[in-house]
Amino acid sequence: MLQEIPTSYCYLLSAIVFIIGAVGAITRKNAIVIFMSIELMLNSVNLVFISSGNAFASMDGSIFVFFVMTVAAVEAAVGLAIFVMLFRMKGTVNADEASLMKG
Amino acid sequence: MADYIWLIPLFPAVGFIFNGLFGTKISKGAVSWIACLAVFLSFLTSVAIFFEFLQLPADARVFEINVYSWIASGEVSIPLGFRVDALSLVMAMTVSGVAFLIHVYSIGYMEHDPGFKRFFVELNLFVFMMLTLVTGNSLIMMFVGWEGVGLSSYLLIGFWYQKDSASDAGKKAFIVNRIGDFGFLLGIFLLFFTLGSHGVWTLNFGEIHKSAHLLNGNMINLITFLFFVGAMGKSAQIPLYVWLPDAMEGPTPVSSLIHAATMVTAGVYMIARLNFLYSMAPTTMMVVATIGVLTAFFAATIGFAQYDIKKVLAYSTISQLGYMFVAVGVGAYSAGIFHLMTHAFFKGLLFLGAGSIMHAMSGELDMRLMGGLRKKIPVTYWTFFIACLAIAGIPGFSGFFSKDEILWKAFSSPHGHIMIWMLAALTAGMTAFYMFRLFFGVFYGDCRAPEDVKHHIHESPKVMTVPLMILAFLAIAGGYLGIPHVLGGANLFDQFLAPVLGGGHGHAAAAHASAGFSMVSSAWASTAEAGHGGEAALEMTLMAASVVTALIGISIAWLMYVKNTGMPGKFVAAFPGLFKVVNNKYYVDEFYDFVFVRGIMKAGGVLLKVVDIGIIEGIINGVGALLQWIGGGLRKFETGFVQQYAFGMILGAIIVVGYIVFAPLF
Amino acid sequence: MVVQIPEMDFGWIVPEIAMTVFAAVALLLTLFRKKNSTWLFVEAMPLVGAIVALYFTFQTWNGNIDIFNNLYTIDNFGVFFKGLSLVILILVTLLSYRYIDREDMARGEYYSLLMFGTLGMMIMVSSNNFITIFIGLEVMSISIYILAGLMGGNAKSVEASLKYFLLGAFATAFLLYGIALIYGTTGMLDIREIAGYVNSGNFMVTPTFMAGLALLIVGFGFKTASVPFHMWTPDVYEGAPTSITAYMATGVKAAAFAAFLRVLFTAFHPFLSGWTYMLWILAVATMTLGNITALKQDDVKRMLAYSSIAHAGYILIALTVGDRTLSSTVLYYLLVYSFMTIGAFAVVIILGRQGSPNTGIESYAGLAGRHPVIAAVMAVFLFSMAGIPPLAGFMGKFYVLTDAIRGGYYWLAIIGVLNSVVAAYYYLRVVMYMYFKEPEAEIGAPDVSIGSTLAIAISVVVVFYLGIFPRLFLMIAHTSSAIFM
Amino acid sequence: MTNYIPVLIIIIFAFLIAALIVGASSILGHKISKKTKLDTYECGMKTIGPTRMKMNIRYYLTAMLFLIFDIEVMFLYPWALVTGNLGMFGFLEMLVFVIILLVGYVYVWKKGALEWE
Repeated sequence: MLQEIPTSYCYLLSAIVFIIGAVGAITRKNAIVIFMSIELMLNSVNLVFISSGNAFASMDGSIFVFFVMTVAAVEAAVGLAIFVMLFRMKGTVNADEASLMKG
Repeated sequence: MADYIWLIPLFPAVGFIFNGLFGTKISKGAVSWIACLAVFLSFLTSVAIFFEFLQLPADARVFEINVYSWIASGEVSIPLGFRVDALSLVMAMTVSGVAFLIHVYSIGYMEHDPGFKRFFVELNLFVFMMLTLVTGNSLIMMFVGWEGVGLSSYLLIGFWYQKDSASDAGKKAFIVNRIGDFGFLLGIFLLFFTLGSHGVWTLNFGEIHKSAHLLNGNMINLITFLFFVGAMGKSAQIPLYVWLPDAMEGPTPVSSLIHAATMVTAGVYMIARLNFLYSMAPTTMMVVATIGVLTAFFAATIGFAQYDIKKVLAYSTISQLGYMFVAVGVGAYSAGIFHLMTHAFFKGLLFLGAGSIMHAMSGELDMRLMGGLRKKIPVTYWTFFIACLAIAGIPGFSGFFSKDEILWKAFSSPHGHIMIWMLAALTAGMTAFYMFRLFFGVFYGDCRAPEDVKHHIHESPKVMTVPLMILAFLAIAGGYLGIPHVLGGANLFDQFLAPVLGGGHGHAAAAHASAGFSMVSSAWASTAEAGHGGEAALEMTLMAASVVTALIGISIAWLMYVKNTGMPGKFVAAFPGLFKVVNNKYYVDEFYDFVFVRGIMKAGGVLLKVVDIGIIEGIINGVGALLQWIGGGLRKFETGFVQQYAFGMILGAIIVVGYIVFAPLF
Repeated sequence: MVVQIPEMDFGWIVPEIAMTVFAAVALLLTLFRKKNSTWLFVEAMPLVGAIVALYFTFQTWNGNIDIFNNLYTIDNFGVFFKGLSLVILILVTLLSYRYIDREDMARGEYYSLLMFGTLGMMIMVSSNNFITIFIGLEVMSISIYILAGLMGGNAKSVEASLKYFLLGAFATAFLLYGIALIYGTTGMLDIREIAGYVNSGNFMVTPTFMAGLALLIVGFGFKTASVPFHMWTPDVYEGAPTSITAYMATGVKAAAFAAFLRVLFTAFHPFLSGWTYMLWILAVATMTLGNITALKQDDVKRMLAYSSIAHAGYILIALTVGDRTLSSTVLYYLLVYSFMTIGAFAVVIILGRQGSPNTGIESYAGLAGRHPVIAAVMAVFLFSMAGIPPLAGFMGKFYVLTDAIRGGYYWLAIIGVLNSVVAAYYYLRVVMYMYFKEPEAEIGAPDVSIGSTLAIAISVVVVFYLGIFPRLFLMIAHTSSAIFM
Repeated sequence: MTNYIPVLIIIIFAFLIAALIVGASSILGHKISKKTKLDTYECGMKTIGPTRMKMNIRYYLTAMLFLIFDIEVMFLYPWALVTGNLGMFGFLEMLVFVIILLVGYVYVWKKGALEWE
């Protein structure tokens, strides 16, 4: 049979992915890419849920993942709508363009 | 009758609400008279209760009524209500009585002011809060009133908000008072929880009194000191007095009501109300007395340097408040309250007189542009004269009795000290000096006013002069409530307050004198031990001393401000000896002038600049400016760039995670 | 095997069902309404829905029961916050009527999203399981991402929406990672199971677990606008439609604090020592930074945003103390805070014009002269926020500081009092402008409507009532928070 | 190891069938060579100008809608697995879920997000 991957590896991977996502979210300029990085973070979360759910042999983890994915999808939809509004207004989806309000 | 104590604050509240809601609908006259009526009814109520009390035995003269039960926290619940006893009654009568007269006066004074109605609404609000303060039965009620008077005085000082100086003064008063209130609030918390730690959850005065023994010395000292910080703010003591002179920006009746008669005395009332705590805190009492006497002296010196008549009165108010704190600081609570009352009369009178002068001089405040008014506005002149005599402590006038009781106690009481007495007595002389400097400057000599003003100098209408006369009467008669035993009086006032404030044992005071700190006083005391005669002799001597100081002060003032203009003969007859001396040695004038005027005026001026403006305002404004500056700096972090916000969040997350994960390791 | 889903459970969630149905109906009505026929029915939906839901919510008072296999729970704590969020919904709806016409936002979407948001809050505050908490949180947040940007043509509104959305999603990721880590160490998502497990001897604290807790604090810290996760607040509050700002400042904050409180005090109370000082720091930072930055604000709406940050700080004090018996303070403070905040924003709304919000402090100059009543109520709300007796705000602050002192956090109390001194300054500044300044620019008659008048009137009354007679509601808050004992 | 035989067989068949069909079509079908047929791809848009062209907004719209409904359907799979055990009640529950989705669908429809024009 196939060898089971140790849960700790999954944690490590997820942590790496999470950090990559976080860094991406604060370095990239394009709002859509920023959002994609955030999705990346969510996926790292899913990874933890699945692996530890597997480790504890409990379904909760996978159920949670369902909801995370759904929410991610909905956020994607809302996000795209907002980006479209931003695009209509500024002609670009560069996150830095939205800085009317400060102080 | 005493069950109706709650009516006392209620009437002005009703007046406030009614005028506030329907003031715009009804005529000016209606508004003003409703306001006056409301206050007058409170006054009647308190008087009625007073007479009812006279029927009762002294120890039965306390009554409490709880209005509703207020939850301090969770399960602990505190009944809130009103308490009437000798002390709150005296306060209630003084406040409502003086307030009523000032209301009436304002009808005339504010007649042409566009904000006429608003003025009376706010006055009523103030009186309501003040009466709540003095009739409340717990620290919470007191604090509510405390904040309330602060708020309404803020509104009244800034009444002429078109003037930036006015609204700034209002703001200053509010902020400085907040600093004091901060101390007060901390004191309340501390008291509440130290008692609570002994299982007594209460803020009710009576119950605090019962369980005060649970507190240990240091704790009491701390608590009482925190309360005193609050008093500093409200009652304008060093270093928190700075707001009061500015507060003169308000209409004169306001200065008279709030900054002379009532609100500023709240601090004194609070200490008197909590006398049982203070009596257990010798350290604090020393602080109180010291601060009090320093304030009295310091303010008096500044009073020298002022030309604006309202400023002079403002500083004299501060100085007189200092006296009251000396009194309560040396444990002579009833003396403090006594002076509070008499001061309410003559200082209220002085301010109203000043208002009447302004009225005559079409708003002029600079005494250098006045003079020779005594013929033109006789009523104001005489009433003002009486007030000056009273504040100077001339025998026969109310100020004399109260001030001398304070001086005597400052000397003889175990908390007292010869130094305190000396400074206080000296201050009495200085007070006499600058008050009469003002008096002569305004009413004698030839009129230095510009022609156009000179023409329509006129006496104020009846509605203004009648209150003046009544107050003048009180300024004389008020003192006879408390004629000291040594003058064959029974000091009824002291006895009436005895159940609340202890005291009521005039003779006992001398017995304490042996415990006085200084050589001198104990020396005196040793003679005093001889018996009543010796003690009386001592008291008489001190009395004479202070009277002489006052007379000296007056005569100097007279020499400098009247002599050259030739003074009324009877005045000469008053001090023939002194007159001859001075008259024969003419250059003594210059000498006095140099020593007292130049010297002290300079000193006063310097003090005013350096301490008042330089240091204290510097600190107060400095803190504000600093915070503003920091705020401006912090704003720069809100760059408006979403990713920098995200970055901030990551940093925050790193800190939080780092702390929570690694803190256990250390 | 047959999975058992007892039908009777549905009896307990009638309020939630009602919210969903009314929201959906509002949406459909908008779709199928004739051209230029009345909006009345659509506009009635939130009020009717809220009242119906409120009625059924009160039916569930004291019905302490866990339903849907402990995914959802009906307890007084939840009922309290459901009631609060429904009342907030009513008030916000009342504010919105005229405002929506003015800024012509899409009505149907607006109201149904408001209702969905409230639904999210209701779910969030009455769930014992991270799954349901998360779902509630997201239903709430996503509705508000959209609502914030609903003033389509307005650049600020879009910007607010964008910022709130990006950062919100970002924060969600942290929250989820925290939950994931906790799940990874305990294998549980039900917070009471977790509590039981950590209290049982055979659980040893791992760094992973604590990191999970920390990330939870981060996630909730964002939703409650606590420093240093507050930076979105001023911009979003300023840019969003004012009615939505009021909704965010009250409803979202209340719901987030409710969930935060429940999680902290149920699952993580054993680790009090672990998080209390962290919250201490957060509380101080939040209060101080909020107040001090507010000093320099010239835009009232933005100033209120900072003040709402400061208020979050005060609430955090009560959390910091971490005394289960005192958690009622949080409930009471949120109650008070909601009413005075909504009132203040209501005034901001009615002073606005189409296209010119008039939120600059100079538009408040001399307001007392022109509209004494409006100035008076604004003054009431501001003084209440400044914590001046006998207004409700004073009570709230008083209880919070009391808790701090009882918990032995004297410094926290002192800092709190000092902060309220600072706060008094900038609230007072607005009052000064209203009363002691001459009007600079004529901003025209206020845009008063029956709805806003009603909302303001209710808020004023409540602010006075809660200030003078706090007993009843304090008792309610006390029984509601009894679940933690 | 033996239990991987079927997988192998499936793979082989897959390749065969694919090759068969492609080969057949290329042999049997007749060829017309046009320029458009050599374009990158044909979906109604001219492929002139830079390759990084602005996509029509409608693509985003459709993408969003697809995304949401696609994900929502995801909930049907686990339900489908156990629907037998859930019985009537489970069925009704899923019905409610679908109805709620339906409301969204109707909304999209009435808003005209589904029309291309």
